[in-house]
Amino acid sequence: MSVVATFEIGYLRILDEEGHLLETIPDFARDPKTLLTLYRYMILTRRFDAKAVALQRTGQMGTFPSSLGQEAFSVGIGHAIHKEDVFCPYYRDHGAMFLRGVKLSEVLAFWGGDERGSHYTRDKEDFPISIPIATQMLHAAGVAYAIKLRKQKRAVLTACGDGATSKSDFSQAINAAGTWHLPLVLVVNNNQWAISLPRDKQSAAKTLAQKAIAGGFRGLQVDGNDVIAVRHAVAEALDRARDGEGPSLIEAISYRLCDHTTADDASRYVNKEDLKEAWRHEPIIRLRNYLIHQDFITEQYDEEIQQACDHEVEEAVEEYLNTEPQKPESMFDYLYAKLPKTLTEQRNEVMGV
Amino acid sequence: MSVVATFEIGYLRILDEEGHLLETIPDFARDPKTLLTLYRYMILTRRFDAKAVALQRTGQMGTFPSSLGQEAFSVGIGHAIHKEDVFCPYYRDHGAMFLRGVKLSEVLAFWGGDERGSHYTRDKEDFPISIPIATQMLHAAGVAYAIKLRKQKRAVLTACGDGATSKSDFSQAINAAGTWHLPLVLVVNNNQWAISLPRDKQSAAKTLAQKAIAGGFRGLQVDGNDVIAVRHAVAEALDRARDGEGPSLIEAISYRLCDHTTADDASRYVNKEDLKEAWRHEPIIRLRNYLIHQDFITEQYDEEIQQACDHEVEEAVEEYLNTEPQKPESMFDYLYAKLPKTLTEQRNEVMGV
Amino acid sequence: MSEITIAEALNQALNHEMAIDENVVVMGEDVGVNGGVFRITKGLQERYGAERVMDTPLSETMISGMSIGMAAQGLKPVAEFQFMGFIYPGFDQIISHASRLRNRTRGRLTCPVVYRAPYGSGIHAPEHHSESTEALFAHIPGLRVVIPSSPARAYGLLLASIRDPDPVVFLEPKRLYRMMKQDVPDNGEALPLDQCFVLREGKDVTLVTWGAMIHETRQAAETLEAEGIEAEVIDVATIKPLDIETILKSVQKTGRCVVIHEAARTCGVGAEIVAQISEKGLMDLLAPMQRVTGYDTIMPYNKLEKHYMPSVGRILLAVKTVMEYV
Amino acid sequence: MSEITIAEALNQALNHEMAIDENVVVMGEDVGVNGGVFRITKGLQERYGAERVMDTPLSETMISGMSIGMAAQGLKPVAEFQFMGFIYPGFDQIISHASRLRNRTRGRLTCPVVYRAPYGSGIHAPEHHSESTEALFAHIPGLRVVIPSSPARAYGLLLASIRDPDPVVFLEPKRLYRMMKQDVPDNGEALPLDQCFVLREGKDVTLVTWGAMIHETRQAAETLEAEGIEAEVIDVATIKPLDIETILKSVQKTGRCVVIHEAARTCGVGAEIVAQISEKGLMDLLAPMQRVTGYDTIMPYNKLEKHYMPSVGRILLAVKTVMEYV
Ligand SMILES: Cc1ncc(C[n+]2csc(CCOP(=O)(O)OP(=O)(O)O)c2C)c(N)n1
Ligand SMILES: Cc1ncc(C[n+]2csc(CCOP(=O)(O)OP(=O)(O)O)c2C)c(N)n1
Ligand SMILES: [Mg+2]
Ligand SMILES: [Mg+2]
Repeated sequence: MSVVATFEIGYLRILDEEGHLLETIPDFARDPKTLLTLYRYMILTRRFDAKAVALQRTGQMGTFPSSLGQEAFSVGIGHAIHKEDVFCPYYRDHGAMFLRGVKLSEVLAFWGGDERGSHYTRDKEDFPISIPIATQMLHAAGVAYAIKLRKQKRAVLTACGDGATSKSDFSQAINAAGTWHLPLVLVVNNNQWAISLPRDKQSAAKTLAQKAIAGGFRGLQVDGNDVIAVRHAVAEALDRARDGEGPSLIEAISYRLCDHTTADDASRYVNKEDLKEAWRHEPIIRLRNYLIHQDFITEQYDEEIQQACDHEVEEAVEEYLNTEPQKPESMFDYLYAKLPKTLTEQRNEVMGV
Repeated sequence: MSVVATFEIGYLRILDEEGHLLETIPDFARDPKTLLTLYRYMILTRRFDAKAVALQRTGQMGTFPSSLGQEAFSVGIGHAIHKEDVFCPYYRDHGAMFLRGVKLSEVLAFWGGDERGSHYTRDKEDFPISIPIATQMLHAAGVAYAIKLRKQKRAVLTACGDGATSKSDFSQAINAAGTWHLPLVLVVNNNQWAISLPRDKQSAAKTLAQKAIAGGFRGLQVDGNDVIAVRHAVAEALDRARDGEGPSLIEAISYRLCDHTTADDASRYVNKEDLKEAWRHEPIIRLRNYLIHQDFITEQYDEEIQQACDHEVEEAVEEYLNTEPQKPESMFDYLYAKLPKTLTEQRNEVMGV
Repeated sequence: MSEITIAEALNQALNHEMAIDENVVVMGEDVGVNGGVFRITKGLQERYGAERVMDTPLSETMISGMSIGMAAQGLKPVAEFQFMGFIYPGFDQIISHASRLRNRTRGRLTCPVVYRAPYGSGIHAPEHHSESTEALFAHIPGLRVVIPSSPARAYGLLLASIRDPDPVVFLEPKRLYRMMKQDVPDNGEALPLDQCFVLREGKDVTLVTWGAMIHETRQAAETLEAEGIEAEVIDVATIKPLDIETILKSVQKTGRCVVIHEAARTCGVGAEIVAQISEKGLMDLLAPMQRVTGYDTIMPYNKLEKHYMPSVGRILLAVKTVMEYV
Repeated sequence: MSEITIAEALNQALNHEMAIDENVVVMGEDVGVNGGVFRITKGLQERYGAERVMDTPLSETMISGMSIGMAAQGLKPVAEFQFMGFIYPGFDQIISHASRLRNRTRGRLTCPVVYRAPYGSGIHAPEHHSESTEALFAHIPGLRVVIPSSPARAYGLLLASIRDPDPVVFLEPKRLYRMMKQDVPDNGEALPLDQCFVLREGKDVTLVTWGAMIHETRQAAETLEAEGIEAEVIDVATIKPLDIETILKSVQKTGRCVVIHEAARTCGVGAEIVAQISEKGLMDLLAPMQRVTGYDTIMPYNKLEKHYMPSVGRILLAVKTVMEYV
């Protein structure tokens, strides 16, 4: 038997848990302002998250998926992508969405049960959150195809969880990306759980990054709790995509530090010790340590950031809670470009006419 | 960046085009009787095939997918599988089905538009031909799961084409096989075409065998025109499966020497020169050359085999053409175990009652 | 004697059947350790092991496709889809294979699978968690479609569905999971799968419904009673095959009929019921029938979902309309 | 002036629209070099290149999913499914996303895709190549479902579907692809997507149908004419949204109605039509309506397919039944 093909999967980590450098720092991360932006968005994401969970617990919002522990992933990818690129997120990508210009109040509206939360006042092309798992990956492939057809120098970024890598839409997106050499970067937030299913029962693949091999393109792993590594690997992959060098699959390894959603009780299936251990690796402390080592931040400045974030969240909550509800008949108003006459009667019924 | 995983894909070929050995001959192939059985079934498959196409052309049968050029694949896998194993075929697996005990006349009935063609008088567990591409791979995974649950020492074999490897059901079966370490062997008949789509537009993966890496298990390539290599690799994989060593994916490389089906005209998209070149590699001559080199066969004996096969085919055609058609109301008789009373009226209508 | 909810009754039925028939296996996302997102499979994995209560990877295609191979080997898979809105990746395998395996092999291979899914709105869940698309399955020959609406029917119909030798799509009105309690003895007695249940007799108007709308319909019937109108309430329960006889008999008596369902109106199961009544019972009708249904628009997100769901008020209005004809 | 078939008319429409609108792209299995298994996309790749006439890998999930992303970017994908029986792996993306993108984003992103598929029986093809499941799509809010039945309507309705700003499921009765010819000027004129076509006027009975059954229905109407019965024949053409007004107007005149379709009866589109007539036109009816449809069983393999498909004889029998009431 002769060997006809060989493959390897790499793993990138730049900052360790204590905030020490394991590799030379990438260029983008030499600028303290950039690091402070990443830090600030991670704090904002976490503060927002806690508030959103509280809103749900007090009956002021619907089911909500927390992104506790995923801040480096979300902020890292959101910071890597360029404004003119297109993002097709999944439901734990709030940090990235904020960086894309989606308003905090819009995210609250979405989870509060109001379609206007996906209207996006400040962005026109990104996809909204897709509830059926992994389906957004194929939308992203389609967007990338359109971009390629039009010879635009833009890239597409799409995200999903570890569980999502088992779905058809994921493998189809992988195959599409490879076949058409699409300007597409697929990132997997491997937080070790798909609701109650642990990563090792999701697939026998040693890494999820190696699923790219089925599509004939590069896959790699990064430490998903290391925002510098995530930001670096994703930005590089997006550059390649824009430069016509084809797609990448990036698996970011982290841990879900929260329940799956507010409808879940993870204590039923997550081992307490494992969870405690996972907290040791969480993304925010690590970056803060680095910022402190580097004298990029003081205790006091840190405090200010936290307060500013809280304030921003409070304002968003105000806006969310004070938004006039949609009219019931709005359920007909965006169904088609023009309401078919057969539906006028039903619309009138809803209006009580 | 550190390397966390490496993979390689091997390729097996034993007989070259002229029928010379490239590797030591596997044990099973030392027995001339076995080789003659393989040879005979390959001839039978080809003769049957030509006759079936003729029946279609003369309006005596429906659309038919020829397996011209796929005889080594089909007979190789059909010979490798044990009686007590389960086979979930695809529509170009007639040679394998014959080895499983499916009657030639049953295959004709199936393509002639008669459901009884899948009733199988001599087999009780194999799946019938599945028309929606790749769906049988998941049935096979389910059968393998049942076998594993019951701790039986049996394996499951399922086949598909190169195009099928793009379908969800294929990637899902790969993931299932890996996740549950199923006693399942998936074989891909890579005949370079999915109707008009050439292999390189189906996927950017260098090999189709590497799709196993996404599932975390072994994949390998064999020369699909070399019946000894196919038989050997598949039998070995089935042994592993029965021994609890998990699944395998085997890509067999051949060439479709015929139209996709009788409804297709491949001259629209297949290059004549390529086709001519492909004929140089076809499976039957190669084995015959080897048999002649080894003095396992004489011209005369060869002639006898061909005649015996023709005779068998003729008898099957007779049986097919002389079978009483099903009664129209039979369309209701296998819908449910017991016909719901609401359907009696419709059944009567069909009967003209 | 202890009273149990629909959720508990379903669990009781699964437990009962797994205990007496080792071929019964449960499969789906989070059905094992977690006991299912609605806790319907709670405790089963502890009792019957991870091989018979399988947590599957996140793939409905895989669930539906594998269940068919398992069933062909004589297992009786009870496959859970987490929400009805997530069945569709498994739709192909269900309608192209599960429903056809017996017919395709002239009875050689069969497919006794139960495809369970919570369905319907009213729990303030995100998009895709609230739809009612039973009509999609009711159109497919070879399937059965069953919807319980009380703890006793949940128990008896699920037992029947598991025992049925053919594939059953078993839809659970999630809004009712914990709404009511009933004494449901664990006696292993199945209910028939080819019969409607007359929940309340009445001579003035026939109200035909199923699933969670049983709740609003009964409330409407009570209000009507106070107004002197006796409504007959029929729970269709088995949507396919449809026991039209029971419905026709009722309409023969009342001459008036309102069909209520949560699903969108166009090509909903209500259309089939109204069509059959008009074909076979036209001469009994004293008034045109009415359908009270979800609208032909996308189920709104939860802030507006109550405006989409048929309300007691809308049912009463429809009844008033059909009663007006004299 | 040259007469063309439905297949050619569809090709002419695609050609026309690709020439004038560079956003129109064609995608599917074998649509490029091969021109589609039914040759509907013949010559397009030569003319517009492989990027605009995309041969896709063998995945309906991919086709339907990618089309949505492409459409959101302003392309107008015309996606071919090789046969209707192979749409289902793409069903989830169509009903969970294509139909919802506009609504979900309150109009920010839209999805002007046409999903084409040949459908229906009668060409002696293998299993899964002959079904008619238009009802599954007709039930889904946010979709349009369009079925042409003549070369002129094929041309005009396909143009309209491509230009429509929302997703359209466009089903082509493959038995008719080459059955008839008509002069169809390539004038770029679209036909309305919200209207039935009255193919033949008559005062005695209304025959409502679509797709390939137009053929048998017209034959029946001719036979009836010879017997002195004037049948009105309506081609529904746009199944969703349904132009019930035209149908009601006809039934108002005739008082009798037969609905004919190839699909299985239960929960077919015929049920919706009969239901609406009975709700809104009950007082006009002189006789109970009849449905002449495929049976509620699996489409038999080709040896028996003709026994499944509604025949002229069955239509005549149904008309006789509705005419008997006086
Ligand atoms: C098609 C589909 N099936 C099931 C669900 C229910 N569901 C929501 S999230 C989830 C788990 C996802 O896990 P993963 O992809 O790892 O993402 P994570 O939530 O861990 O970030 C499931 C099963 C769904 N939304 N869509
Ligand atoms: C789901 C589905 N889509 C499309 C088809 C139509 N179709 C039949 S065979 C075929 C090509 C299959 O190619 P491949 O898997 O390479 O097998 P081969 O025919 O070459 O042996 C296609 C597209 C189908 N049968 N099922
Ligand atoms: Mg996860
Ligand atoms: Mg092939």
